[in-house]
Amino acid sequence: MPDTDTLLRMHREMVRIRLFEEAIQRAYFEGKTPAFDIAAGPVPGEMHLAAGQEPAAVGVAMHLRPSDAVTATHRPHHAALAHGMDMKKLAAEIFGKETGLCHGKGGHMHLFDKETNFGCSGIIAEGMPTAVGHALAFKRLGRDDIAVSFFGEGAANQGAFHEAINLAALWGLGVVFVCEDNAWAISVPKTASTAVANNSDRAAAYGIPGVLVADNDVVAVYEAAGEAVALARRGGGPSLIEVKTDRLLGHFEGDPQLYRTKEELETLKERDGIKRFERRLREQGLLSEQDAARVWDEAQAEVDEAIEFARSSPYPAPESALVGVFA
Amino acid sequence: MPDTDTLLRMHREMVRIRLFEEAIQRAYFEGKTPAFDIAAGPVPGEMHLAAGQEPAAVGVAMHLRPSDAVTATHRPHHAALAHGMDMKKLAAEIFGKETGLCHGKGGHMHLFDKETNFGCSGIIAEGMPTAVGHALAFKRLGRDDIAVSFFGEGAANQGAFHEAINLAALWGLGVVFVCEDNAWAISVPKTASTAVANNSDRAAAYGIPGVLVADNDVVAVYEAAGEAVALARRGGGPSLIEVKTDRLLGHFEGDPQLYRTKEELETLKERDGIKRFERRLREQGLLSEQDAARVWDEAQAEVDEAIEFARSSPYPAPESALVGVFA
Amino acid sequence: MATVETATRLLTTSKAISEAIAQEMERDETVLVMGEDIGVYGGIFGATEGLLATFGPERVMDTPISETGFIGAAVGAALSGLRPIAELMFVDFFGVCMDQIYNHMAKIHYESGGELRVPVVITTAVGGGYSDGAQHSQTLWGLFAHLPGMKIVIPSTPYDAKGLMVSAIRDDNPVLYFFHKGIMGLGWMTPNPRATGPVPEEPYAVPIGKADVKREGRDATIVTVSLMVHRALDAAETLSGEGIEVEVLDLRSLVPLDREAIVESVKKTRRLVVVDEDYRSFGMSGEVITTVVEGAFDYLDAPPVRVAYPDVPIPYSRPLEQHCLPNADTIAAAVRGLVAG
Amino acid sequence: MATVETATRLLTTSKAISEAIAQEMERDETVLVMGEDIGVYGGIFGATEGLLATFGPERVMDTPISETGFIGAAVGAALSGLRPIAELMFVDFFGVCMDQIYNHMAKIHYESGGELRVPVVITTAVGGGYSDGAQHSQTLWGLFAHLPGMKIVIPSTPYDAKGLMVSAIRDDNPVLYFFHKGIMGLGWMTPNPRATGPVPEEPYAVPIGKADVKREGRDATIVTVSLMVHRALDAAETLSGEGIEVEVLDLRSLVPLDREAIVESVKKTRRLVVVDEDYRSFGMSGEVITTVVEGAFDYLDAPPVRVAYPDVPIPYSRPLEQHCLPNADTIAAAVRGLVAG
Ligand SMILES: Cc1ncc(C[n+]2csc(CCOP(=O)(O)OP(=O)(O)O)c2C)c(N)n1
Ligand SMILES: Cc1ncc(C[n+]2csc(CCOP(=O)(O)OP(=O)(O)O)c2C)c(N)n1
Ligand SMILES: [Mg+2]
Ligand SMILES: [Mg+2]
Repeated sequence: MPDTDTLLRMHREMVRIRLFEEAIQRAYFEGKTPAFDIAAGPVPGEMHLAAGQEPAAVGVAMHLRPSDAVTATHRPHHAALAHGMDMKKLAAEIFGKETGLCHGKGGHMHLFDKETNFGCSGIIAEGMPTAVGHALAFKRLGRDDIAVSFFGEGAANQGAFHEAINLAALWGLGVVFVCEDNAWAISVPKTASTAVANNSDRAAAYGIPGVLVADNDVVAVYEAAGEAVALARRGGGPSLIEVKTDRLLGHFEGDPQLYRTKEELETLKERDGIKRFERRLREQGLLSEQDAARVWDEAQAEVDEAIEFARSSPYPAPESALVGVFA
Repeated sequence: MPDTDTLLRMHREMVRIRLFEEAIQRAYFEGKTPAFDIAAGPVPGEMHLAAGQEPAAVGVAMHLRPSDAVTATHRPHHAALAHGMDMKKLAAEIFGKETGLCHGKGGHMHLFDKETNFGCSGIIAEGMPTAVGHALAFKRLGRDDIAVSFFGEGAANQGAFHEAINLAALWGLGVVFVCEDNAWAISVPKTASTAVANNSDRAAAYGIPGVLVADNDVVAVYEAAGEAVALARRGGGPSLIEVKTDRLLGHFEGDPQLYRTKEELETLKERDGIKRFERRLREQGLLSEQDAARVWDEAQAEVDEAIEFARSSPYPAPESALVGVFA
Repeated sequence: MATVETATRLLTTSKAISEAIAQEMERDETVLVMGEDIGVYGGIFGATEGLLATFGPERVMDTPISETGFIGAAVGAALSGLRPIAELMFVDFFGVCMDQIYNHMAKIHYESGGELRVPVVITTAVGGGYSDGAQHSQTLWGLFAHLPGMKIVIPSTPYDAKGLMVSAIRDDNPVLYFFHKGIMGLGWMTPNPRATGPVPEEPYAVPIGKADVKREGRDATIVTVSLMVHRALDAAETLSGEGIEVEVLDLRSLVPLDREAIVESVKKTRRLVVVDEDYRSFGMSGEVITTVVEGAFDYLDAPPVRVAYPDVPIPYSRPLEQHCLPNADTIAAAVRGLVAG
Repeated sequence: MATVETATRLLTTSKAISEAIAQEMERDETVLVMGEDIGVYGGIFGATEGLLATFGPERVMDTPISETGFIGAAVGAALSGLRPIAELMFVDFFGVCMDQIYNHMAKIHYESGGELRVPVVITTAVGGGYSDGAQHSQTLWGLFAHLPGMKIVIPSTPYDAKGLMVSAIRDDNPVLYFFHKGIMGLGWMTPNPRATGPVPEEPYAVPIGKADVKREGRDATIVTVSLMVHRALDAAETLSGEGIEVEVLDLRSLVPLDREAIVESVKKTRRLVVVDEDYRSFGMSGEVITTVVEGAFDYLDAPPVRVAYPDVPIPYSRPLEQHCLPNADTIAAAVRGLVAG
C-alpha cells in the first residue's frame, strides 16, 4: 500500500492530466463549431484524449525516473504528463507552435522528449519494439534504467506485440509492457478482436509474468507496476500488465460513438477513476475538502498557464518545414 | 492407432518424398562442382530440402483431401508431395521448365497448385494468414474443407504467426497450424529465438488446443493431426500442433553447417524418422524385407520418371517472362 | 431536391463508393468486405457506410488491428473463390502489412504461371492538408506503382469513384483503390464542392487504365491525380481569365498508366506540368515526365515542370504543412512560368 | 601474395564491409550489429564475417526472425545512445518491417523537430541473376529512395563498400546500405572479377552523396548503380573498340542524389542512358532522366534512354530471368542506338 504522500501525488497527477485534456478539448472545438472541420481552429487534426485512463499512466509512472524510457501511442497525453513532460512544451506542440516540444513538426501523436526519454507513435503497437531497443541500450550501457511501453488492447493483436515481447523476454530486457484495456479499438470491441479475455494470459507465450489489474484503480496499478518495475530494474526481465480501464470520451474528438449506448457512457462516468479515488481519499481522511479544492485549483492554474503559453507562442516559419530531414 | 493399410501408405509416402529430394539434390549439384556456383546447373537458386521432416508432412496430410488447402514454406517439397502434388509437374518446375507446375515462373519456393489447393511462400510465416483466408472462404461457401498451415519453429516469432492464429481462433475457422520444430532457423537455434520451450504452449494465447508431438514419429503426428483436422472439419476452430522434427541436411544445399557439430549430425541420421518407422513396421511383421525393397524400388522408379520428364521438357520461351503479370 | 435527384442525382464520393460496393455485393455473393471499423462505423471515411445493415456481419467483417492477418486472409480467400475487399484504413500503415500486399497478393498470379488469380481490392485513404502529421497524411501511390502486379486506381470525382470501384471489384487482378480524404465529401472535413457530383444510380464501369481529360486546353498540360485534379482545375480557371488555356489530364490510374493519353495531350500543348501530392523524387512526377521524354521529346517547347510535395516528412503544424502542399496558386505560378519562359 | 598485399591489398566486397564494421566497432563502443545469422554464420552474404569471434555475442547479436522487433529495437537503441547496424537479410523482406523503417527510423528526427537523432544503419542484400525467384531477387532501391528521411547507399566496388560503410556508421542519420549479392565476391556466387579489388587497410570514409565517374567518356553517359556499374563498364569496353567512348557514372547513393554530377556529365556527353536493375517504372530511371530534363534539357542531342528491369515480378527459370535483366549487350545496344539515332 503506497504511503499517503504517494497517494496524494497520484491524485494530483491524475487531476492535472484530466484538466489539461479538458482544456485541450475546449481549444480543439474552437473554430470547429457550428460546422465541424477537422482542419480548422487552433488545434487541427485528430485528437485522441485519455480521459478515464489516467490511473493506468499514473500508477505506472510513479515508479519511473526521467531517464527511464516511455513509449506511448496515438493517445499519449496522460503517459507523457505522468512521466514528467513539460506541460507548456506539450501544449505548444499541440497548438503547432515554434515553442512546442518538437517545434510544431510532431503534433499530438508524435511527441518526442529528450528530457524524459519519451516517445510515441500513431502506428498501433509499433512503439513496442522501440521500448525493447531502449532497454537493450540500457543493458549495453550498464544503466539500471528501464523502458515502459504503453499500448491499447487493440494493439495486442498486431504482430509487433508478439515480436517485441518475445525479444524482450528472450534477451531478458527491462521492459514493462502495459496494456490499457479500455474495451474498444475505435468502434471494435475487444470481444471482436481478441481470442482471449485477458492479454495478461498471453504472457505465458513468452514465459514472463502476466498481471491483470481488473479494476481501473490507480492503487492497484501502482502495486502491480511496482513489482514489474522492480523486476525489470534488477535485471529480471520484462512483465506484461493489463489494466482494465475506461475510455470516457470518443475514440477521437468528434466521434459520434453510435457503437456505444448512452447507458454505457453513463456508467463509465459513474466509475470515473479520479472521482472514485478522490472519494476514497476523502473517506479515509487523507484529503480534506479544502485540500481537494486546492489540488484542482492549482492544477487548473498550471494548465491555464500552459495553454496561455501555447496560444501566445509564435508559429514556426513556414520554410522551416523544408529543413531538418537530416541531422 | 492407424490401421495397417494407413501405416504402409505413410511409409510409402515418406519413402517417395525422401527419394524425390535425394534426386533433386543430385541434380542440384550438377554443374556446381568442383566450383560451387549457385546460378549454375540444371537446378539453380536456393534449395531447401526437408529430409528428416517427412513424418510431420505425411502424418498430417493423411487426413486431407485435395480440396483442403495447404500453405507451406521455403521448404515445401514434403508437404507438397504428401498433399498429392503431381511429382512430374513439381520436378519440372524445379528444373524451370515449361511443363512445370508454374511453367517455370515460380520455382521451388513458389509452388502453386490448383489441383491440390497448395501454395507456399519464401517469406517466413507469411503463408499463415493465407491459410486463414482459405478457411474463411470455405466457411463462407459452406464447404467442410479445411486449411493446414505448415511453418518452422523460427517462424513462430514472426508477427504473422500471432495475427493469423488470433484471427483463426477469433473467427472459429478450420485451420490446423503445424509448427515443424527442427530446432534450427538456418544457424540460429530455437533457444536463441524463442522465449518458451514449446510453441504448442502459445496456443494458450488464443484459447485453442495446443498439442506437442515430442518425437519425430509419423504415427504420433498422425494421431495428433487426426483430432485437429476433425475438430476443424466439424467447425470447432483451429489448433496448433508443434512437431519436434529433424533437419538432416543443411539449411540449404551448400550450407557449410559450421554451427552444428559432426556428432549432432550423426545422431540425427541415427534417428531418421523413416528408418525408425520402417524398422518398427518390420519388427511388427507388417512389412516384409521384400515388400520394403519393393516400396523403395517403386518409389525410385516414380522419381526417376519425374526427373526424366523434367529433364526432357523444354524451357519456356524467354519472352514469356514479359507476359502474365495481369490476368 | 427530389427533382434534382431524378434529373442528375448528386452524391458524395464516399456515398458513390459505398453504393458501388453494395451493388456489386448484391450482384455477386462472393464479394465481401473486411477491415477495421468498416462495420457499425461504416468506415472511418464512410466508404462502407450502410453495408453492415444490408449484408450482415458475415459479409461485412470488422477485423482486429491485424493488417497482415486480414489482408493475407483476403489473399487466401480470393484463392479459394471469394472476391474480398479489404480496407487499409490509412495508406500510411502499409508498412505493417506490405509483405502480403506485394510479395503475395501482387505476385501469386505471375508466380503461378497464370494458374491462379487473386481478385482482391484493397481500399485505402490517402492525403493530408488537415494537420494529421507524418504518419497519417501521405499518398504514397508512387511507391505502390513501382511494384508490378497490382493495378493502382485513384479516383478524383464521385462519378469516377463509383465506376472505378465497380471495375475494381470485377477485375480478376489485385487492385489498390486510393481514395483521398479531401474528395470524399465528409461532413467533418474541409468542404470541397467537387466532392459532390452527379452519379447514376445503376451500376456502371469506368475502365481502369484510361486517363480522363477533365478540362481541355491548348497552352499547357497538367497531369495529376486525386485531390490535385481539383486544385489543378481551380488553377486552370484562374489562368483562363489570363488567357492561358490549360488542359487538365486526370490519370485515374497509375497502373496501368495511360501513356498514350499523356503523350497525345503534350503533343498538342507542347508544355507539361506534373502535379503530385506524393513525395517529389523517385515517384509519379518523374515517371510522367520520362513518359513524355520518351514519347514526345521533339514536341516539347520547354522542359517539363513538376509541382510536388517536397522530399520531407509531413509536418503537423498548419503553416508548415500548407507550405509544402501544392495548391492552386503554386500550380498556376508553375504554368505561367512555363508558358512565359 | 604478401608483397602484393603490402603494395595494394586486394579484398572482396564482403571482406571490405566486414572490415569496415570491425574497425568502427573497435573505435566506437556503442556500435553493435544485429540480425539473422550474422553471428556464427557471419551473415548469409558474409558482411559480418568474423565479428562474433572478435566482439562477442553482446555486440554481435543473432536475432529471431522478427524484423519488426529487432529493427524497431535498433531504432529504440539508437534513441538511447547506441549506433546499431541491423541486417535485413534480403531487401525483398522489407514488407514485414517497413513500418519501423519508414514511419519510425526515417521520421523521428524530423518529427522531433531535430531534438532526436536515429543513427541506425540497415544493411540489406539485393539483386538477382541466380534464379532465386520473385521473393529473393529484387533491388527495390527506387522504392526506398522515394521516402524522405533515409540515406540510400549502394556501393559497387570493394573500395567504395568499405569507405561508404565507414561513413554510414559515423552518420547521425538513418542509412540504408544495399549490397548486391553479385558484387560481394562470395565463393558460391557466379565469379565476378570486379568483386575483388584494392582496399586500404586503415579506415577511410567515402562521402555519402557524391557520385563517382567509374570511366570517363565523351559520347554518352551511362548512369547506374551497384552490379550494373560492372555491366556498364563491360559495355563501355566493347563500345570503346567501336570508337564510342562512354562515361560511366556510379551514383553510389540515391539519397542524397548527386544531381550536379549527373547534369555535368550529360552536359558534356549530351546523351544519357540510365541502367537500372530495379523495376523500370516509377523508380530510379525516371528520376535520373527527370533530373537531366530539369538541369540539362537544352544540351540533350536525343531523348534519354533507359535499360531497366521490366515491370514484371522476377521469374525463377533461368532463360526467363536472364531475358529480363539488363546486361552488357543490351546496354551496349542502347548506347549504339542513342549515338546513331
Ligand atoms: C497499424 C495501424 N492500424 C490501424 C490504425 C488506426 N487506428 C488508430 S487508433 C486505433 C484503435 C486502437 O485501439 P487500442 O489499441 O485499443 O487503443 P485505444 O484507441 O483504445 O487507446 C486504430 C485502429 C493505426 N493507427 N495503426
Ligand atoms: C521474413 C523473412 N525473414 C528472413 C528470411 C530468411 N530465412 C529463410 S529460411 C529462414 C529460417 C527459417 O527457419 P524455420 O522457420 O525454423 O524453418 P526451417 O528453415 O527450419 O524449415 C530464414 C531466416 C525469410 N525468408 N523471410
Ligand atoms: Mg482500446
Ligand atoms: Mg526450423
